[in-house]
Amino acid sequence: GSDTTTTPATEGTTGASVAGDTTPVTGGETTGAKMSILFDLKGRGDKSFNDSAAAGLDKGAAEFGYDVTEEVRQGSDEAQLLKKAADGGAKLILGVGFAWGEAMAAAAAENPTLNYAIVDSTVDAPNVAGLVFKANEGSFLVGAAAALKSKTGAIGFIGGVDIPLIQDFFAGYEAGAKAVNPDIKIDVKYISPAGDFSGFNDDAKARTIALKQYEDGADVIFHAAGSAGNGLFGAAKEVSAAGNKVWAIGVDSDQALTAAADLAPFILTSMIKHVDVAVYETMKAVSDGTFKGGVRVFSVADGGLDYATTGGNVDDIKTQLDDFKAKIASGEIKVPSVS
Amino acid sequence: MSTTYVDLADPKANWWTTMSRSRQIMLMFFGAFLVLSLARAVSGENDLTSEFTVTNTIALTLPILLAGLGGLLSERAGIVNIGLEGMMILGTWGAGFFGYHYGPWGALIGGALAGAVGGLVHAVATVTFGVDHVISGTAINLLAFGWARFLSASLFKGRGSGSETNSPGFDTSKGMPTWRMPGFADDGWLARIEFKHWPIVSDLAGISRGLLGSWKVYELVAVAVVPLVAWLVWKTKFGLRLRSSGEKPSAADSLGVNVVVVRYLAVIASGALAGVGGALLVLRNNGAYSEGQTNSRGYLGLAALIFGNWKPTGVLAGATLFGFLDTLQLTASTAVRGLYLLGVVGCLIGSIVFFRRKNPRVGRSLAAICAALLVFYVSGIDMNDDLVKTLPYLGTLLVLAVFSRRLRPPAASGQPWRKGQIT
Amino acid sequence: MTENADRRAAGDAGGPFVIPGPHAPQAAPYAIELRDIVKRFPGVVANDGVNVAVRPGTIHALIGENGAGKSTVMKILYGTQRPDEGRIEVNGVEQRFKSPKDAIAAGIGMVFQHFMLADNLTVLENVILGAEPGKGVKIDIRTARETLTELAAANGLEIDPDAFVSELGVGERQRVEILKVLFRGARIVILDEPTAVLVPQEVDELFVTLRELASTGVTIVFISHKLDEVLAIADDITVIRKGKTVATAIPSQVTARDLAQMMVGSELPSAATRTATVTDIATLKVEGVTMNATARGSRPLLDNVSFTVHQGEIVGIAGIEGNGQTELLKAIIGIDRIDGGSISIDGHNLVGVSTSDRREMGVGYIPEDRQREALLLPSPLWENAILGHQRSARFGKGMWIDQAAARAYTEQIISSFDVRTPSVDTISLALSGGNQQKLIVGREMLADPKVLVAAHPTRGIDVGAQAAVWDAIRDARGKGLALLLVSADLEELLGLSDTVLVMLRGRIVAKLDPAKVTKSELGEYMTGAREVAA
Amino acid sequence: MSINRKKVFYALAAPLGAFVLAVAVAGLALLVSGKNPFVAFKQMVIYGGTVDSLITSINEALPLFVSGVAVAIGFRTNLFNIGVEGQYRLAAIVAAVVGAELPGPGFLRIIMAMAAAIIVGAMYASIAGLLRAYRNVNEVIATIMLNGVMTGLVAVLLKWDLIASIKDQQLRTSRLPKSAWFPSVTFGGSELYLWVFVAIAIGIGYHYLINRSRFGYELRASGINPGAALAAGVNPKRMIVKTMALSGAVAGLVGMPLLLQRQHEFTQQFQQGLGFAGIAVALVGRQKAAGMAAAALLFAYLTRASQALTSPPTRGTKEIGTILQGTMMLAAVVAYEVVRRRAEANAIHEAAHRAAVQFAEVPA
Ligand SMILES: Nc1ncnc2c1ncn2[C@@H]1O[C@H](COP(=O)(O)OP(=O)(O)OP(=O)(O)O)[C@@H](O)[C@H]1O
Ligand SMILES: Nc1ncnc2c1ncn2[C@@H]1O[C@H](COP(=O)(O)OP(=O)(O)OP(=O)(O)O)[C@@H](O)[C@H]1O
Ligand SMILES: [Mg+2]
Ligand SMILES: [Mg+2]
Repeated sequence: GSDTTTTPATEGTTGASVAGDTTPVTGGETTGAKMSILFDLKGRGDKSFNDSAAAGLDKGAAEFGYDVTEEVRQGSDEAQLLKKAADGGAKLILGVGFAWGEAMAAAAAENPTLNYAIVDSTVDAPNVAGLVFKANEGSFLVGAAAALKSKTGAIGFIGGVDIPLIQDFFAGYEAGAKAVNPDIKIDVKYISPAGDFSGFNDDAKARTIALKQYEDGADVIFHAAGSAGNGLFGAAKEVSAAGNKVWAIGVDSDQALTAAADLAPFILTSMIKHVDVAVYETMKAVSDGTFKGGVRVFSVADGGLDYATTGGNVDDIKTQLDDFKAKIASGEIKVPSVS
Repeated sequence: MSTTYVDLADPKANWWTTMSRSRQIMLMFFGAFLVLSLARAVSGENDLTSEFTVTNTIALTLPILLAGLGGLLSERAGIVNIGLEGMMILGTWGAGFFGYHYGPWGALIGGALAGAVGGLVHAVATVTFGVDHVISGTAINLLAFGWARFLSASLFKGRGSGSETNSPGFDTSKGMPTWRMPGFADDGWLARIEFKHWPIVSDLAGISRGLLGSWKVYELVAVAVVPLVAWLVWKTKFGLRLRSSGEKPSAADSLGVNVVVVRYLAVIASGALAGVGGALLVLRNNGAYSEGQTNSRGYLGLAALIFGNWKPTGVLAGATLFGFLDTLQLTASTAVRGLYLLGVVGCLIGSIVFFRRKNPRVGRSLAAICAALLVFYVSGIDMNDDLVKTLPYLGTLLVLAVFSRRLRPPAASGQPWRKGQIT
Repeated sequence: MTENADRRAAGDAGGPFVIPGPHAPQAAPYAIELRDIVKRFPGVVANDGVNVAVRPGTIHALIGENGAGKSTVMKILYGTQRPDEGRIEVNGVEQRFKSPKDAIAAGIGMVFQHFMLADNLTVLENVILGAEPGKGVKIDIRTARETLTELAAANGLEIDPDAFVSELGVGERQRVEILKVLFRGARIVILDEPTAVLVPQEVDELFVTLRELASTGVTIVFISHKLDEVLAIADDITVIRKGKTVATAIPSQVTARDLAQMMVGSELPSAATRTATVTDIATLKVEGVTMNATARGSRPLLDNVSFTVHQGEIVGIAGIEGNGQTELLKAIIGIDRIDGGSISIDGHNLVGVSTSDRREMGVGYIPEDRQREALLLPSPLWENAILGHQRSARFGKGMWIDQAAARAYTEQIISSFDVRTPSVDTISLALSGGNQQKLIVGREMLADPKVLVAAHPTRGIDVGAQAAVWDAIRDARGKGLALLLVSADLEELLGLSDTVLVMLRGRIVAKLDPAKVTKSELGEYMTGAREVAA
Repeated sequence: MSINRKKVFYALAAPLGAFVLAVAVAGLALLVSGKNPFVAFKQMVIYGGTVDSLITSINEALPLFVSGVAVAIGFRTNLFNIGVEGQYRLAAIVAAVVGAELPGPGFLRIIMAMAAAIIVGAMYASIAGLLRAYRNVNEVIATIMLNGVMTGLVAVLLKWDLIASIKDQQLRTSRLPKSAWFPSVTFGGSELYLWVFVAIAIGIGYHYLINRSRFGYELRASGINPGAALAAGVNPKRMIVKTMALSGAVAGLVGMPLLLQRQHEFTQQFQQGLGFAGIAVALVGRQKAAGMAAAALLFAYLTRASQALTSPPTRGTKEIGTILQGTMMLAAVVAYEVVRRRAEANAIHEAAHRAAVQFAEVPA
């Protein structure tokens, strides 16, 4: 039935068209090559992973004039969407997220002339570029920041789902913190178990875990929990409001920029995974004709991972952090990883 | 297709069944408290009864509770509401939208309104068109998801931090005061008593601090719904008509009661309550709607409703049990060890009860579970964290299995009925 | 009125059974006047020109076969259904009721054929529903209770206002129904087969109440299949056949036999069976059977019950509902577990034998609540006809059901027991209650049971069809059937049984010879007024 | 003649009405969001009409259909198995391990994997059945809770290094050997899963078991009227356990087309939500085998066709697919009811007409 309030709907009509057009598109009179971007669950608007990819996409599309088709996977349709992309004549097909891996392996074999790329995974085929990030390295930096900023000697970590990808964030975070303070106490908790992805959405649970970790003495918490991380920010604000200044650390993109205005001040920094850079560079490579298959690792060394400075909260420890950054880039520090 | 719940067990009379209801409830609370206190004292897992646990239990309980109470209104009027999840999703969306424009109170009211729209659709389908209640509810769950994202793309994207899956956030504390009880909220004398960890006394201190310490006003509103629903359904004229519509609509109809109107109101109110449950999720966290936020809490509300035998206090008990176990699971994995002890005590009591009821088969199996748990506890093996996460589910199931009761849903709930029909 | 209706009325006026009725011109308007009511349902014309005129302050009986259209016309009068044609006048004023609300406002109250009570609400709640006393939104429960208690006392309808309806026996439920009507101050009361489920004492009590009501000026319309009751209570009688009013009568001028003839055009059958076929072969033996109390009750449901039913014997059980008859039947068929004693068939102890095995041993069962225990209402008749025999070799091979055999069996039931139905594929919900009952009786009788335990086999069946059922029972008895018969119809019980047992509070308190006991004596045993060792 | 035409009209009116209503609602939504609904629908029809789309719809309908059957079995005896979700996932991971790790030729592995799925599904569902029958725990709660427990169990299994390992950053079981992949045929470049024959067999089996067998008769009887079934010798407790086990056994097969034809392994990413989708399929298909097949195909088709809406100019309106599904579900049942009432009124009207005609023929 027509079950939604009409006020917002009508009110939104104008807003919608404006909003819709703000994305530097892509369709219409572009002259460039066709490409398909295949987002992870939820697509644009997750304020983290997908949005980061979207940023790179928008920049690249504007610059190189791609005619972009966007898809969002729903958990069962990966193979179909890949096929649709190929049938649509896309020259570059870019999957955001490891979940595209299996289907892409098959699709790439079927269409050896097309260029494929996948973020966060690798596919063993000559026409697929695996764009992987050493998330552990970026996490190392924010781990160090957390330890440097912590007054209590205790920090926390909230993972969305207990899977290797997220465990890798923790591995780096822990190493970074211990590099600063070997005696630091780290609380770690995953929201949902492997196979149950609700942990990336359930901000109520994230909030509860955060409150507990703050209660137990942690004063900085890093999350790798998608949009559930908002629960952490809410908790940080709540605890701080009660007179106990604490910090949260964002993930994937600079969350101080995307969070609501009343929450941004509690975000110490964010571990930035420059998916935008990876996407942009891949688009550039295809445009230049320099695209290659194989694994492309983004690391701290090449600027694929970084920490955010918005708000100036880490200005005082910038030198230490940049020192770590240099050591990681030079290989002097080897950041542990689960995979 | 309609679902009816049929009674099978027929427990024989005993001291418990012959006791008055209010005494049963008091005794149950007291018993639960004693057992918890004992388990805490022996295991040393102070989180079992800490102020922190209680406060967070409330936060995790309320959304489920409201969904459950919404379900109660609807099912008491004879309409099965499996669309609670969808109405809750609409509630989160409405809270996100109205909260952004009108602040926290707007969120609360907006959540109710959006949920009510879901209720209205359900009412039109089931009451006017006689659609199977489960079909309609399932369709609403689908529709709510689709519309929420569809509307977000139009109304949220491009505004502040809004997007297809998130609303732009708003400040949830603006104009929404927190009520604090002096001596409870702060680290006063009660807190000192709590931290002494004396048996019973400290537990009492911790629990009362958690219960009375501090409340957001919207939480108070939510809690007030329990007595309100109880009063409405059992003490008012409308309530009697509502219950009779769920028990025997033809009888109500034959006495001139407008069953159609009653059911419409009940189902719309049901959606509104579920919507408020969704609004609480928004208000409690970060002031933003976000897709997937409800995470099946509507279904859990339905479970709490059945657990609570279609009664407000029962729904409260069911939601609280789940909220409590969920809190422990999230915040105190080690306290789960304390729960083993709780299980030991529970099974022990259960087995004694069953032996006395001359049902030694169940009694023996409970005693065996009790022994096994005890061995497990003493051996100090730590529980796998993945299994700890299943605690709320397993715990609820266990409580139901041990204390299974004679559940009695409203007799006409889920049955098709049309005006003028005599059966 | 339409031309058709006029012609119909004219055509029927010349029927054979016109007996001078109360239609003499009178000054005061009729309390109710229904003229040429027509009501159609898909495939059925339920009312096809019903005319009823009821004088104020009288008891007016409405009689007719199953499916004649009595309930329908009364539902129209009460506003639950709307007539397709015709005119309703109440106290001389034409009325068009849109819903019962309008009828209630016009002072009409109705007690439906099947109880219209919410089991899980209290008596008080059921009574005040829709007319709750109290200012504002809250119910003034104190006032309500007082009003009800007074009303009950004034009309001899004592009842516990706070009891749940689910705990009440049928007699008490009937009282609640009447209280509901009186609570709304109805001056016109419709009672649709109120006595079908009552035992004689309860019927007498009800009649006292009705006469009192009528004496205070209340007008009563009363539907019943029991013609002697009708003659006993009614001031006037209207007879309906196939949706039309065919006659009116006054009791002093007609006999039950006359009435039956007007209704169905056949003789009033009798239940008498005097040729004994009893053998000395014990088929069903019940020894010392005990069943403990449930959660709420305090006395055992069955208390040391013993008796034997021989091959070719009919043992009747008399008793007011709720004295253990139901439990006894359920224990024999194996639905309820017994806590002591034994039940055996042909010497085989039934302990631990499942219901389905008992069925296969040849035990048939006609339960007392047909809709709850004997029918699959939304299923076609042929599926209903094999219920309870679904595992019998007669209806299939191996794991499959033989639909053809099931249909043939259904046809057989339909023709032997005169089940009025369009086809074997009609759903049983669409059958009138009496026809549903015939189907059930037929399916159990035609399966050639060795033992049949039956509760109220002819409840709600009209006089014509009753005869067929009784004949079938006699035939089966002649062929060696052992029948345990529970019936509230004492005439049937005394007429069919070889032995009558009386049950009271879970015990057998008397064993009587039906030839030597009268109905009123039996009634005294049933209420415990008279006691004799069994 | 006129009656026949009327019959045809009534038979077609409901589905047509539902379709029109759903399209109207979706069109309105599109309009509100500033998109041209006609363009959108055209995109959907063109994209949905390709051979590839049709074959994909069939493939995707398979798990939906099986899930619908599993739910329907419960409904037939008035049990609401909301736990198909948990049953199929648990069954799928065990089947994946059995199929990949046990020795034997390919076809035997396929059989063993499916058998394992059936057994696991049946056992897991039986827990709810037993609790319901013997502890009076409502099956709705029990299965909701068991779904929650399942997530933990699957996680434990996924992390157990004997049966799963990390590859490409994902926890996954070993891959089934190629010989144990269920065969498929290719049409116009698209693979049609031959598992469709298993699904057809399940549908036929369901139909005959429920409608023709003694067991099915008893199952339906206890669903329609437990009291009557009891009096007819059906043990309701045992029937509950049996029905839940049967429902779970079928539920176990839900994941098989995915495992045997698409993924060939169980990963942390294994498709979710099929159990809930099955509820919709069972209800819209009215628990009839053919009806559920049609419903499953429709749902799969709508999902597929709405993917067209990710391309310009109607980009970003893909949720129309979900809205269409939900609206169609409601509209279908509403339309059936409306048409039923119309037909009924019509029948009364005709009866009255016939009566009048008859009467006129009889001289007074
Ligand atoms: N709602 C309905 N839908 C279809 N047919 C109906 C409906 N109500 C009544 N009928 C039909 O109308 C006819 C008259 O039914 P009604 O209930 O008035 O009979 P009755 O005289 O009360 O019979 P009984 O003595 O069995 O109570 C029956 O053939 C019945 O099948
Ligand atoms: N859904 C239905 N479809 C068809 N006919 C129906 C339906 N519901 C009721 N009826 C008809 O309505 C009639 C009236 O119902 P009611 O309960 O008064 O039965 P009755 O005929 O009076 O039964 P009894 O024989 O017990 O006196 C029934 O006879 C039945 O034929
Ligand atoms: Mg009747
Ligand atoms: Mg009748």
